[in-house]
Amino acid sequence: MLHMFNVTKIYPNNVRAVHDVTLRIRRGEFVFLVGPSGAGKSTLIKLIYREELPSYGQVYFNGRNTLRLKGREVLGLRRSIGLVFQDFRLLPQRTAFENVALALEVVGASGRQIKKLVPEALKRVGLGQKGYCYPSQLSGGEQQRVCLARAIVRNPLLIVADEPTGNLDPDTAWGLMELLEQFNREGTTVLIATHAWDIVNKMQKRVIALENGRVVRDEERGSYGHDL
Amino acid sequence: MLHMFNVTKIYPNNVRAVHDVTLRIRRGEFVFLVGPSGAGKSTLIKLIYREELPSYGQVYFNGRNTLRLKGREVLGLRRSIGLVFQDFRLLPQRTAFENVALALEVVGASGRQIKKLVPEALKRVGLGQKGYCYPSQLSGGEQQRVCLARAIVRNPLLIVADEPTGNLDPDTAWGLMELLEQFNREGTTVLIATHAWDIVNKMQKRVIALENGRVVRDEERGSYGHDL
Amino acid sequence: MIFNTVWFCLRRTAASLVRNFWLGAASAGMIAVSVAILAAFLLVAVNAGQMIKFLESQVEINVFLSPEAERWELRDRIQSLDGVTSVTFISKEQALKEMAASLGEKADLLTGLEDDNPLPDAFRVRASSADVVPAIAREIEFFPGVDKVRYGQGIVEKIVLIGRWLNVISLGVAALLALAAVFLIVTTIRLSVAARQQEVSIMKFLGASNWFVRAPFLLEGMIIGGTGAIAAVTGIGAAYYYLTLQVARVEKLSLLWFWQPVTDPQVLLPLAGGLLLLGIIMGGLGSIVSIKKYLKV
Amino acid sequence: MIFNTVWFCLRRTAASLVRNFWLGAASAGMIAVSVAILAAFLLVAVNAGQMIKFLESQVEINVFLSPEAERWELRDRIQSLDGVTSVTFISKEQALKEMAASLGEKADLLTGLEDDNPLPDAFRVRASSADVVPAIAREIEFFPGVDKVRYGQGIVEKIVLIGRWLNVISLGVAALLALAAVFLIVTTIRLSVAARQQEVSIMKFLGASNWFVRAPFLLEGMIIGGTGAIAAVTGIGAAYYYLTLQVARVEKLSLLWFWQPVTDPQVLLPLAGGLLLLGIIMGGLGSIVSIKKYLKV
Ligand SMILES: Nc1ncnc2c1ncn2[C@@H]1O[C@H](COP(=O)(O)OP(=O)(O)OP(=O)(O)O)[C@@H](O)[C@H]1O
Ligand SMILES: Nc1ncnc2c1ncn2[C@@H]1O[C@H](COP(=O)(O)OP(=O)(O)OP(=O)(O)O)[C@@H](O)[C@H]1O
Ligand SMILES: [Mg+2]
Ligand SMILES: [Mg+2]
Repeated sequence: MLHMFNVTKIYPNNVRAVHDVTLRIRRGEFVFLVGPSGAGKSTLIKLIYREELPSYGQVYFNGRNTLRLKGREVLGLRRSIGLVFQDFRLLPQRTAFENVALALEVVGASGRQIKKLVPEALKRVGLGQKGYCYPSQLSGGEQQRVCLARAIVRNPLLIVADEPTGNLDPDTAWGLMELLEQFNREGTTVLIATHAWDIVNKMQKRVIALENGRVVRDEERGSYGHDL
Repeated sequence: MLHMFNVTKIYPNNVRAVHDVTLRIRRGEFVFLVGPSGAGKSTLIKLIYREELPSYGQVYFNGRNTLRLKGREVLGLRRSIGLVFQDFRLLPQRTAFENVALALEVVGASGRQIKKLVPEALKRVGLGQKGYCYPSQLSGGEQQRVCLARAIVRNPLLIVADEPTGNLDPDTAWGLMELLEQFNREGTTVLIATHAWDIVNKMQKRVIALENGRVVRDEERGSYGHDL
Repeated sequence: MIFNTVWFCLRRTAASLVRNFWLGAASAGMIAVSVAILAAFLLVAVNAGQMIKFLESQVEINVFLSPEAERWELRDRIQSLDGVTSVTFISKEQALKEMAASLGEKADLLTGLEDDNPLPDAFRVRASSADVVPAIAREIEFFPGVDKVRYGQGIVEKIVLIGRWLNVISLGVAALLALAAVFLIVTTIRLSVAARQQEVSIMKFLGASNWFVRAPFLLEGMIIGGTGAIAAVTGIGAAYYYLTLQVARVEKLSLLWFWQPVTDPQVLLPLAGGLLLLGIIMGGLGSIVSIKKYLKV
Repeated sequence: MIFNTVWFCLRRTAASLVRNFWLGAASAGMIAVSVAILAAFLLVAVNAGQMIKFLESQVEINVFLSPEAERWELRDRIQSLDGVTSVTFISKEQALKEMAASLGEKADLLTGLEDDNPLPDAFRVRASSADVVPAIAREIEFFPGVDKVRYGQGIVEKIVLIGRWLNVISLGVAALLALAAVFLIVTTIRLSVAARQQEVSIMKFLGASNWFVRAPFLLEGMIIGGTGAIAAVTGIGAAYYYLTLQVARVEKLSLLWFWQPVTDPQVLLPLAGGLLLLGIIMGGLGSIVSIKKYLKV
């Protein structure tokens, strides 16, 4: 499903955030992306949905080189991915409900579908009562959960979540991880960049560890690799 | 040092975020504020530095009622606090160095002091090399550390950090907690809202637990109270 | 699906207008001011043109007849010339009376001339515009029975030249003001779009097509531009209407005899329509242009 | 400490101008356009005023003398009246020649009058403005040796009235345009400050005083407003200078004899200075006003 060949990303200020990364994620996998702060996790994720373009190397999604996509094909790529941004990126002038609905609106879903799917998604992340709130009226963890609801509401092929539990208490975080695992069981591929070592260790999924932009470890049923 | 009497905060949309909270933090204490997402931790913190005003009750800082402060006294209050915001609040058009320097500029520090103190603070949070970067050029964890550097650079009486390690890997997070403990040993009062149960459990400091806006637990040498 | 998308666009436009009310109102206000200035100038130009035309139509050609002239035949010939609007016969007696009147106090100079009037009969010819006066005069000169032709040589050429200048200048100024208005409208819209750059990039990352992102901004720009233009046109229109009433009042005192305010809807309506279109099109275009660079993600 | 603060403010202003270059440039451009429109209109108004004054100065009072008048004594008396700028003696012979010239073709009407000239001697009096003409005329009328006084009654009053109207209208329009410019400047600055609302609140939470936050915005607004105004004044000034050269050229052909473009620095410099001040003050004031609501945290 996702294939990276010798991908290097050098930012305009000459920072080499991702360094010669080659990896392959197959349909239906559940993958944790770990590594210290500044290791290049977010950059790697941005390369998938084309927020950034690789300086060298190729990224294949569903067998298509994402560098060569044009026009509507880029839309197709992005529409098949459910994204949780590390910095949330909620529209400040839209309520939680409207922010989640936006993900459906852009693909042209009907008003009926929206009325059905959005409250469902909000409920699944524990925000059934907060749909009418604007982001500025939500706590940090609540905003993060709105992002997750926006990512899952389209029932995407691939969920890519960048630090989806950083502002959440352990109980809530666990709840959401279980939610993502459930999606995964139903066939969705899941890629999560995280620092939650306890969750990674306990879930025993595939773990890809980055350090200074390089893949230093890639284990099935791996652990965070951090002994506290 | 900090004293809250029957403080209640009801937001304009009728959400009761903090409910009849009474607590006292003495000079030199190190306090963790814990609780599930949406419990009211950030709201409680905003009441301290007057981003929000309490609907009922009083907040005393250094023996002065913060509700009754006016003009320059509010500045005095804010200048004696080092703040880490949950949503970072870095100025996007200033480099990391300049963001940290701003905390000194507002109190009228000299250029020489700034040139000395800012790199020191950045180094202490592990960002010695990233001073020239704009926030958009930093990873999530790096931005969070810039915030912490901005909070400690003034060597404040009270450090109030809202979720300062949410985007950090465990090693870095531990390093920063130790840094805060060191400040605390030198006399600074520290108040940290966090979800990092492992850190809370291990450090054995005072823990105040909120739930639905109420204080449900307040223990010296407490734990996160979460058995994973 | 298309229907849904259109519906979402309309809803988003409405929501955004409500939520960015002050931004939109400020923008519409700026657009109103710039369109109003343009509108006011256009009215001035149209009226100045009218005034010149009126003055030109006051230019007379005096055709002095030889005593043996065939008056009525000649009159018909002159009448049938291109550009001639009226031909009036002035008998020598009438001419002497007019001269006496113009001499006023010194009219007694002319006493005794009544019986042996040295003045000739004449036609007073008016033309549609001062432009054609010299040509007409030259033509009439060779008609049989015409003794002399006089039309204030010198003055007429001046009026024609001033009229042409005024035309060129007012076209130039109108073009400059229109450019200024376009600049103001587009920049205003650009400032208001820049404030929402993040919104655009988020939608793009969620997989929104360019038109999905653009359409509400386009509509919003058109609505803001249109609102501003309507306010301007209505305001200036009302002020102008009041002015024409005032002028009509003053005119009775013949103080402004040379100014007949233009009220012909055939002139004014296209002007108003053009300004509305300017606001709407520039508002929309400004949005599209401003948003373009943010769409490239 | 104060010194540091001032220094930081200057540095922050410079940095902000560089970093928000496009926002600032767009704002300065909008301000330039609105000030330019105002400036152009003010020049038109000043010149129209000059034109009216010139026309007024062309108004003549004809003072006809009785044969027994003490010419030179009378002349001195008239000369010493308030508002009289020149007194010219026109002998009856000269008057007759002028009349003949004005009759042109029909001058033969006057043959034979040379020996028994019925015209009186006269003074031709010019006044500083048309306003005072009627009063002067009335006064002269009662001087001994004066037979009749004529000054184109009717026309003069019209010129005076038109002049007054023009004054009122141009003051009114100038005020409206100045208001429009103020609105445009303040709104522009407001839009550009709104884009940086977050910056303000962050600084406040860090304990910045209101003036610490405000000063760079104030300076920035003044610089942007000033830059816009300078651009406008320079542009319009250059265009006007070119125009005066052109007019001087045309004037030799006496096509625009009634228009002497105003070039007096004592008139133009205060105008330019005023517009610059308008830009600077409104830019600064706009900043301060716009930022006010964001400071309340
Ligand atoms: N837009 C950018 N321009 C320049 N450098 C950047 C940019 N974004 C990130 N970097 C740099 O690239 C490196 C990797 O950043 P990235 O955001 O991928 O880290 P990360 O693994 O997500 O870290 P974190 O866990 O803190 O979020 C960092 O050193 C960062 O400073
Ligand atoms: N500005 C606001 N207006 C209205 N409601 C608000 C506002 N800010 C917070 N709330 C609500 O108040 C409650 C407490 O919010 P708060 O941000 O204090 O939670 P928190 O403990 O910091 O949570 P988290 O751990 O997720 O950051 C939440 O239910 C939230 O939705
Ligand atoms: Mg990251
Ligand atoms: Mg919080």
